[in-house]
Amino acid sequence: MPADIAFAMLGVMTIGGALVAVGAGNLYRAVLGLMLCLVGMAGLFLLQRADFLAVAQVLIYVGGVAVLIVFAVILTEREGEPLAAAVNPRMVPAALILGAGLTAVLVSVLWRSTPAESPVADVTARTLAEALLNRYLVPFEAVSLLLLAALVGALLIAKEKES
Amino acid sequence: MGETLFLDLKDFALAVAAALLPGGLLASVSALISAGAVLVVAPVTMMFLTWVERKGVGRFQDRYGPNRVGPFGVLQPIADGIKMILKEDIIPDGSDRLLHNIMPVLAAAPVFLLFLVLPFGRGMVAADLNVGVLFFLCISSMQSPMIISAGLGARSKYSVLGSMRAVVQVLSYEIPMVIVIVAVVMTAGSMSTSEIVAAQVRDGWFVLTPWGAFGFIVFLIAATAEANRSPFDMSEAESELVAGFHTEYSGFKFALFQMAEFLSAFASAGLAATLFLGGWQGPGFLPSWAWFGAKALGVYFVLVWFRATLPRFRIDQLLALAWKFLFPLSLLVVVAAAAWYFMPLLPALVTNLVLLVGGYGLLSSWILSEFIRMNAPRAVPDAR
Amino acid sequence: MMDVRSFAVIATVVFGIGVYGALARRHAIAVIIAIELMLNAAVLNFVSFSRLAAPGSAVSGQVFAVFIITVAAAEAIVALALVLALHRALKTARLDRFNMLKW
Amino acid sequence: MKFLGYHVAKGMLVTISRFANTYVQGVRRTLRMAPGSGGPGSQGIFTVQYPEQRLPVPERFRVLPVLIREEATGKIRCTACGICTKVCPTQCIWIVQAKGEDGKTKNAPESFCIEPNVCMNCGLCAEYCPFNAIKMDVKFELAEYRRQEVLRLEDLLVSSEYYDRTHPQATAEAAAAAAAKAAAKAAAAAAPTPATPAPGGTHAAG
Repeated sequence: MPADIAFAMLGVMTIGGALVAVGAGNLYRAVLGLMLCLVGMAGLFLLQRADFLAVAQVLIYVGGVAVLIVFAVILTEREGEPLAAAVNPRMVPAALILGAGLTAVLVSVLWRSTPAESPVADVTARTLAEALLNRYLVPFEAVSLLLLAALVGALLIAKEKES
Repeated sequence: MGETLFLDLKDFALAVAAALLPGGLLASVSALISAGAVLVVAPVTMMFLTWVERKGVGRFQDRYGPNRVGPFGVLQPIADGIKMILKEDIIPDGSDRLLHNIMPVLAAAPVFLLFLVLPFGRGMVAADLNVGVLFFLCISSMQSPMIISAGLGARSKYSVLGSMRAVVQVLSYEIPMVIVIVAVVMTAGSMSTSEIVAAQVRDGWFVLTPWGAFGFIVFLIAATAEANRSPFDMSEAESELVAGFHTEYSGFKFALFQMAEFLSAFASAGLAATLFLGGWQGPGFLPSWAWFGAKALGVYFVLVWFRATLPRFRIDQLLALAWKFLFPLSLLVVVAAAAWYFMPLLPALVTNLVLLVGGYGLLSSWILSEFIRMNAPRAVPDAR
Repeated sequence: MMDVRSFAVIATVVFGIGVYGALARRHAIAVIIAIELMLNAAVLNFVSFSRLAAPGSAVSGQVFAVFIITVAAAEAIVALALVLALHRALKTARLDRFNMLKW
Repeated sequence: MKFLGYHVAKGMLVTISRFANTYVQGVRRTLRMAPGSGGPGSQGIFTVQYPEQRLPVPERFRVLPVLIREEATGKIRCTACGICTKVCPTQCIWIVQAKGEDGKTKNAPESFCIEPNVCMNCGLCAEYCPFNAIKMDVKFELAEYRRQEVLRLEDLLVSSEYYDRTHPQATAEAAAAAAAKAAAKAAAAAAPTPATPAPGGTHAAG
């Protein structure tokens, strides 16, 4: 039972956070909603015994990406340009139909399926590390290269041109 | 003062619960007892720490420190708490009320989670996660969004500047800290705190190896910076930024920030004791939890000692120290740890000493010349 | 209640919300936030469906999740850098103002 | 030394030795049963535990002005000349001259008010007073539960005996000056020609 209660709370937290993230007029609040959603999702990972992923999620997203977004918000904030009413009214109906329709279709498909729950061994950090460094070594290295490229590229793009 | 005092207490509570409740809830009750112990112990620890800090800094400055309330001033934290609660709660005009009100709570709450993974004694860890150390890092990195939101919510220049500095500092110092922890995790072969302690029972304390000694120093400096403590208290530099990100907070909200700060500093001290000083192990005349407490308090005392001795850094020096000195040094520590792990003793010792002492010498002469360059008077551009 | 299906439903709902946000929001950073939501929904799906996999390859789902988180972080960095560069050029970060083909 | 941390370590050794020394000195003091702490300049803790222990107040410490009443005669020295009101930089002194029954002014104050919140404790009034009637007090514990309002004549009056007690050095100097003057006068009376013009009787001994 406690796991179910936790699941319900985390589900509410995740979806509520996501709603705040796309609904809030103030961008700071949107980032806060994103953080809430991400923390809730980390909790959902924990419920599925994916400890490492949960922790990595919080470490990277809440500690890194969310702060980065806040910095970007501060840097692009302008006096006189209201952050509120940030929704493009012409796009709202289309976006609503697409988002709601997609969700409805996927949920209905999911609801009809009958997944066979087959218990699997817990994935600990150790097994994950072994998989990453043996079977998935090439993608792992590719991702590290991608990170380096992204870092250098982001620096180049964001750097102020010397006039 | 038995070795298993606290475990016995918990077993007793569990037995009472088993008699009163249906059996299915027992696991939850056990978890609740552990969590409750953390929730009770942490604020008491915080009170004690403020007292230790003030008494210690007082002695460093040739004075008594608080000695009015209670014998040796031990009740001073309670008096402070009452004062904090009774103070007027000020919400500045133009602040974001939602952020302003929830941020103290959100900043203080994760700090309690830090104590979940610390092994306070033999078998005394509230949640023995297999990613314990990473969990600790992830919780402590959750402070930076809280700090920046608290600063932005107030809409005060001092708060914004202080919070931005704090975040930059926390992010910069997290990197050497994580890399040094990687060395420990590599050697111990696990991220679980209890297994790291077990590895030190087997192999001896990590601080006694050359790489461990250097790693301990790097960790200590990074932890000091990460806890925003003097001499790295840029984010709340009184002389420049009033109080940094919590300038606009008063009363109990301020107390919550204060508590978060003290507790995370103490948790860092506890992590240092766990990772490098052998955790709860020690000669048997004291129970294991007393050893852990003594080591953690010892590390905390070093933080107080730093605070009483060193003047504050400038923000550019602070970042230069992190990126140009601690970061390469921590990489060297990782290499040295690998050498220690794979080589026989004598070559390992030689490799370690060459790597660490040589690297330290080179890096320190470089960073010192950088500091001198940073302090050189700049050429004033022509006004024309 | 706690089978794979319910996790997948949550992931789907979050994904839908992300789709709405990515299409409807006007501020570039808000769109990035919505994209992060969608990526995270995918991560949640990978994690929950990996529990169904054959015992030998249960770890694959989590490995993919790790890759997604990493790539998403890289993507966020580059996207925010682009937003900053655009903001420097056009003095705004609203997407409907980016209506020039070159500058 | 070109090593980062060398001077840091040196400084930390200095502070930890100070830290340890407070305990060493504390034990020494306890063994010698000396109460409290040493004064400034001594080793170890030299905190003065203020309300219980006090440092002697220096005589030239000046807080608020007081008016002096002669202990022997009960007469107020002040003649309401008004010099102090003129020299007061913050203009916090207010004097009304007394009038007799016949409507003539007397050389005594009817009321003498000082606004303590305005007074900046400069002591010019005491310097300028030709009759030594106004002096600076050394009493500094002025905290009260209510905001202090204007000090009136009855609040300001202290006996000359009190002043002599709190300012022994000034009293002794004044007495010595008076004695010297008396001796000079006696010498002048003995001598055929007056050597010095008689100064105004400003330095009356208390």
